[in-house]
Amino acid sequence: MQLLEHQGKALFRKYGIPVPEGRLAQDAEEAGLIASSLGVRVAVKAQVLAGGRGKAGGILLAEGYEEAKAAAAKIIGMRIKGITVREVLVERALSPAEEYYVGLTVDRSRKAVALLLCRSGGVDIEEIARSSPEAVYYRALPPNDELHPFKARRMALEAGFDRARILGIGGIIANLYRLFMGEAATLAEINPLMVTQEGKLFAADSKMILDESALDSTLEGKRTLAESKDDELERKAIEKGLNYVRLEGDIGVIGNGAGLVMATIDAIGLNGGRAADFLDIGGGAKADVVRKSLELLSEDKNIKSTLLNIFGGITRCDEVAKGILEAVGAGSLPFTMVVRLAGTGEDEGRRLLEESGMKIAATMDEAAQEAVLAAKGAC
Amino acid sequence: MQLLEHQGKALFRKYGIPVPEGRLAQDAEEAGLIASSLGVRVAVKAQVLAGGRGKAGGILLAEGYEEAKAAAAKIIGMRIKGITVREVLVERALSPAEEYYVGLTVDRSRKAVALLLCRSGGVDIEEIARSSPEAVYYRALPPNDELHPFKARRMALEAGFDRARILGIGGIIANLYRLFMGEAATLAEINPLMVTQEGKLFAADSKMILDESALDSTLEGKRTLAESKDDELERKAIEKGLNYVRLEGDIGVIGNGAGLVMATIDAIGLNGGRAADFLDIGGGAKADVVRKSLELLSEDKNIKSTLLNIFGGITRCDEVAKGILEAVGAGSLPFTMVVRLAGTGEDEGRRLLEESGMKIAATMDEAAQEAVLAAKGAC
Amino acid sequence: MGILANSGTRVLVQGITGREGSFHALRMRAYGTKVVAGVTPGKGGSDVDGIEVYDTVLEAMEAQGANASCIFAPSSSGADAIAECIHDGMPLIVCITEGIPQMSVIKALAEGARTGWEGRLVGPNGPGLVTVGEALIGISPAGIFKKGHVGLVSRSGTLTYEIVDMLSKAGIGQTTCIGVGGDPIIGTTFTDCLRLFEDDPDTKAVVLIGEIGGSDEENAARFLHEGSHKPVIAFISGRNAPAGKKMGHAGAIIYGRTGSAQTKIEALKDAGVVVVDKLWEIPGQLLGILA
Amino acid sequence: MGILANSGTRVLVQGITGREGSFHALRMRAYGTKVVAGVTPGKGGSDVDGIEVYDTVLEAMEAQGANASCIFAPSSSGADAIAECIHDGMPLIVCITEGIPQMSVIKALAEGARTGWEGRLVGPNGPGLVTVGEALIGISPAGIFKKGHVGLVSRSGTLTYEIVDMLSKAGIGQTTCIGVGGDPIIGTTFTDCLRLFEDDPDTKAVVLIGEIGGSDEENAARFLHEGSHKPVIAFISGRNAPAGKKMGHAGAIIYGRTGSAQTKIEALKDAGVVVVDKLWEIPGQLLGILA
Repeated sequence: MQLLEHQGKALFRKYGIPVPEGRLAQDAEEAGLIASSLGVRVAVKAQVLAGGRGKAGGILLAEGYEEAKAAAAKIIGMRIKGITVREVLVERALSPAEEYYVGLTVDRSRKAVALLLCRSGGVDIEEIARSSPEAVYYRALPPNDELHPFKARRMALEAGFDRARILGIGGIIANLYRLFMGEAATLAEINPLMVTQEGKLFAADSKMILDESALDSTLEGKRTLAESKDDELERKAIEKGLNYVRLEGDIGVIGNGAGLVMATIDAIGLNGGRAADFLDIGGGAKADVVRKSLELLSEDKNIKSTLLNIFGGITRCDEVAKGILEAVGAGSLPFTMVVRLAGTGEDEGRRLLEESGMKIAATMDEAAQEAVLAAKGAC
Repeated sequence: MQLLEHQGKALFRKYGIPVPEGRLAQDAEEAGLIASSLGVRVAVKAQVLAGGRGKAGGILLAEGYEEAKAAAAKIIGMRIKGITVREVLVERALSPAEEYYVGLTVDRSRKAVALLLCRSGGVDIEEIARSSPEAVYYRALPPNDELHPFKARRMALEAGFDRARILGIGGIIANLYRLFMGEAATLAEINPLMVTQEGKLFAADSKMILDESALDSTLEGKRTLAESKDDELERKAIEKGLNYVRLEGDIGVIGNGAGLVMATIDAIGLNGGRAADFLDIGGGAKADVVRKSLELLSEDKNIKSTLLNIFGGITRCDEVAKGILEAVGAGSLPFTMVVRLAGTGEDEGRRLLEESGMKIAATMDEAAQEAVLAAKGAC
Repeated sequence: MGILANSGTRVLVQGITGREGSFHALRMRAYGTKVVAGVTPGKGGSDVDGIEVYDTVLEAMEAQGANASCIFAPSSSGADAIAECIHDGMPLIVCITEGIPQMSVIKALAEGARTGWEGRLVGPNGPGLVTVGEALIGISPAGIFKKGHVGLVSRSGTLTYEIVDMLSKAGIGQTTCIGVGGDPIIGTTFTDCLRLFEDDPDTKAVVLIGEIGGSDEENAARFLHEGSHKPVIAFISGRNAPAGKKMGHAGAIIYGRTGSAQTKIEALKDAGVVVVDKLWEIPGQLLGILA
Repeated sequence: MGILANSGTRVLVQGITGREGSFHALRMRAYGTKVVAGVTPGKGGSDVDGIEVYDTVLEAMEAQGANASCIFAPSSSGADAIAECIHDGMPLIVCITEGIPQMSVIKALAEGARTGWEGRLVGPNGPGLVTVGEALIGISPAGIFKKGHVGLVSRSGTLTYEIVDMLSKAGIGQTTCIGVGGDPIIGTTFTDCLRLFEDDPDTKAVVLIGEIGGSDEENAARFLHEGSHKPVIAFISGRNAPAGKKMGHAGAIIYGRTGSAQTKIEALKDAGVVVVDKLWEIPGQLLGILA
């Protein structure tokens, strides 16, 4: 679950990492009031989960009520990489003397927590990592409950950070580690970690991803997860307990198992089509999951045909067939259905669907071809 | 910082330890309403930090609005070991099939976390520990961030707990350990851990002490600490930042260093008097701390004389003398002052006090005798 | 032969009294797997269709000589089940459970490394493994496998079944098929499996089914670059998946030019691997190699 | 002679640029202690009245051969300062800082045990120690000490000064006086100190100043029970303190019949220790013993 900048900064505050003074505004008026109560030059920042906000005009500087209100009015409602901005963070603007990069992430290959430090923070960190990898300090940390500040200070020294700032930086790294472990993060970045002209340290931006498996499986956890989604259908999917990601094509895809769904999307691509989504019903899904999945896709107006691809292991093809019939029975689907069934319960499933006049594709390749043809025919 | 039962149970809930359904009531009416909304037999329990509540009549069983209201009316306002009951916890009454004891504490000698388990929980656990120590299972745990449930289950088996319940009990022990480490506890007891007739597990009581050094030194932490004190003056002391404990005698005691203060209290005892408090101004205290300390003791109407005993190391006797004079200047003190000064700044301190007509005792013993005499004379 | 498990493997099933655990324990036994014990804390002394249940892994190992465990636990206790096996020195752990927090798995493996555990974890969040005709550990549908000389290793469950089914229908049998698991943090990697297949005389060729994300495929390619090896045919799914926004700079820095379908395919091709574009090309390619 | 520190001890002061740190560093040096370095992260390269300051303990040890550290850190970073010393193998750590969470100290000591650290921590929350005429490490007022043959170990700072002052005024000099610290979890215990005094030829008798709570005095009594030892005179403060409500059953179970002034006094008397009722009886008793 990726967090918005202001959500990440709330966690920073909780763990003692200094962030610039500021508050979230839902509209231009509120943004103006925050700016005037802060009484200093502010940055008005779009809260969306898209990179390159700054270049897209999603971050503006302002001073005083009128300027901040105008800036927020420009930003709220703006679309950045397809996402509409609904909120802005209004916070004290800083004058950086230096910008560092501090990041923690799960290193899949080493099965460890990776600490990354770089003297040159800001947007170009990836470019630096590519062009001069020796400029990025890497350290695999054991998964303990604590990283002592003294160790963090030594790492900061090894990374070439300013010696005069290592007390503060060491504390920030140690606190970021506490946050990482305490909140079950898989990514926690401060970029940039700003040293102001006065020598003070601030986390000027946050990028945080939490491990969804570690969220309590309570309603609360689910709601937070849903709120983190910019897309309306993705939010609905979480409420229905479906594993769904919206894509940009016109062919709906449903399958059992992430690998099979991705392979199905690829098969559509190889046949000249584009998938409208990724929807994995998982293992052992019952009829109602299939019905709910088809109902969800019915709400995507872009979809012209839908390919349902099942290889039954624990999942039974007859259950899937029942789910399809339930969805069709509840109201006609707004797209052409292409079904491919194989494995456990295949015969019974085919029988059920063929009785109701539905055609079953013989192979995955054939199914993909049919779905692409159907989508093109519907244009 | 010791927590009340309901505060401890709130932490239990936070860490997934099952507690009986219930809520806190400030008056009899509210207690009745809680009981009727629960719709079952309830226990109405005095919320005070004193042992032996049950024997003192601080826990009553009731069913329905009227009975619970009556029970709460009896308990609220009652004095248990000198503390007035202000609140009651109203919660579902349980029918125990078995009662276990589960406790975690800091083991000072072994410098470890000690886990204690006993098949016979309830009030008589200390008696059992004395008469048949082999009935208490002890395990020193390394101070890790986690105790795996599987290990906790094996310990529960070794302690002779019912095999059929170890899944639940192991989870509770593991969660209690998470709580102990996560909330910086020095004691966390579930006594009894109740197995109901239906085989369900509940923490029927809580006893928790948190390490005051680990509370954030924020106002929030201080307020929580202050709220945990039953005594009005102890709450005030925390707000003033003074290290004060109220005792039951009539001779005020102020000193620098816990050992010296305790020795001063003992010297008063040896001379036939009783101390009214323990007040340690710590090392290097300035005049204002001394003034605040005397002001605090002025509010204790039991105090007839006060002995201020200082051995100056980092603390300077002249600063202490200034503090005394400030307190005297601000209004006459309601008790006789006996002062003993030695060590750093002794000469200057004596001079300041003698100029203002105050007498200085020559030794600690003499000072104690004078304070006892003064208190007796004031009767 | 085959790798990881064979007819001598004595399997215990953790979570055997649950719905999934009991269902699959009996299916495994029906396949011929030696399912010697079950573990469900608090249910020790009972049995599941004759399979004795114990309270702890240690008891099951001591009483029944279990040397492999198949974990069917709720996601909240999956990490604990793995930790218990590691603590007791279980040689092979196959974890089916999904939804285990990544850090719990990292911690359990780190604890294993610290205490000198020399076993192997397959998964979590995978279908398990099958050494055809000898042992099925996990949830794979038994009917699709056919004994033969191709090893298979995959990050995906259903995609594996899909391919195994194709192979068997094309007359191409398998030695061992392993689903390494779909989670970011897994125990046994592609490289580990390739190494084991290299030493298995029965395996003549290996099918590797990768997908986007992480760098396990690139790591495997690096291993295959060193010295000669058995022929490998690979398929990478996810070419049409949107670029992951999740990795952040830290991911990009660590993994560098890895993680996309393109980098994986290039790395494998550079290492001499035949990478097919279409799933259904695998049997034909294998027939050419095995001929 | 004396124990723990002597004229050869090379002290570094952690937190030397703070108000307390600089004040006491200079007082220690004025006493004759070899204060060879200071550590304040971020202040490396500066100096405090000629004492060079380093960013890390390791740098100070390497550059100046420091073999003891005196910690003046805020309570929030005291545990970190101890952990840094243990990590770098510091032989003697004297921690003055108070308010360090108990679990942080337990963790630091456990880490030391795990990594084979063979040094010693005195404190936290104590006044430090003085080997009279050789080295003062900590915050004790220098003027009260007098060189002689009595060792002193105490849980309380000011009470120690009180007694040392009495002894010196009575003409009884000291070898080493140690405040072990007032916290529930401390590094060096009464027993540790008694063991060291036993091996110090200059120490002829030991004064032990205990107080209620814990079982360190009872543990010391148990040690003194074993074999013969130098004469010990003890005083226990807190007889008139109210019974601690804080321990709970767990405390009562672990410590059993320990913790009260009465149990401590009895245990020490049983071990042949002279326990005085009044503080001011100590010099008289000592004169009897030393005569």
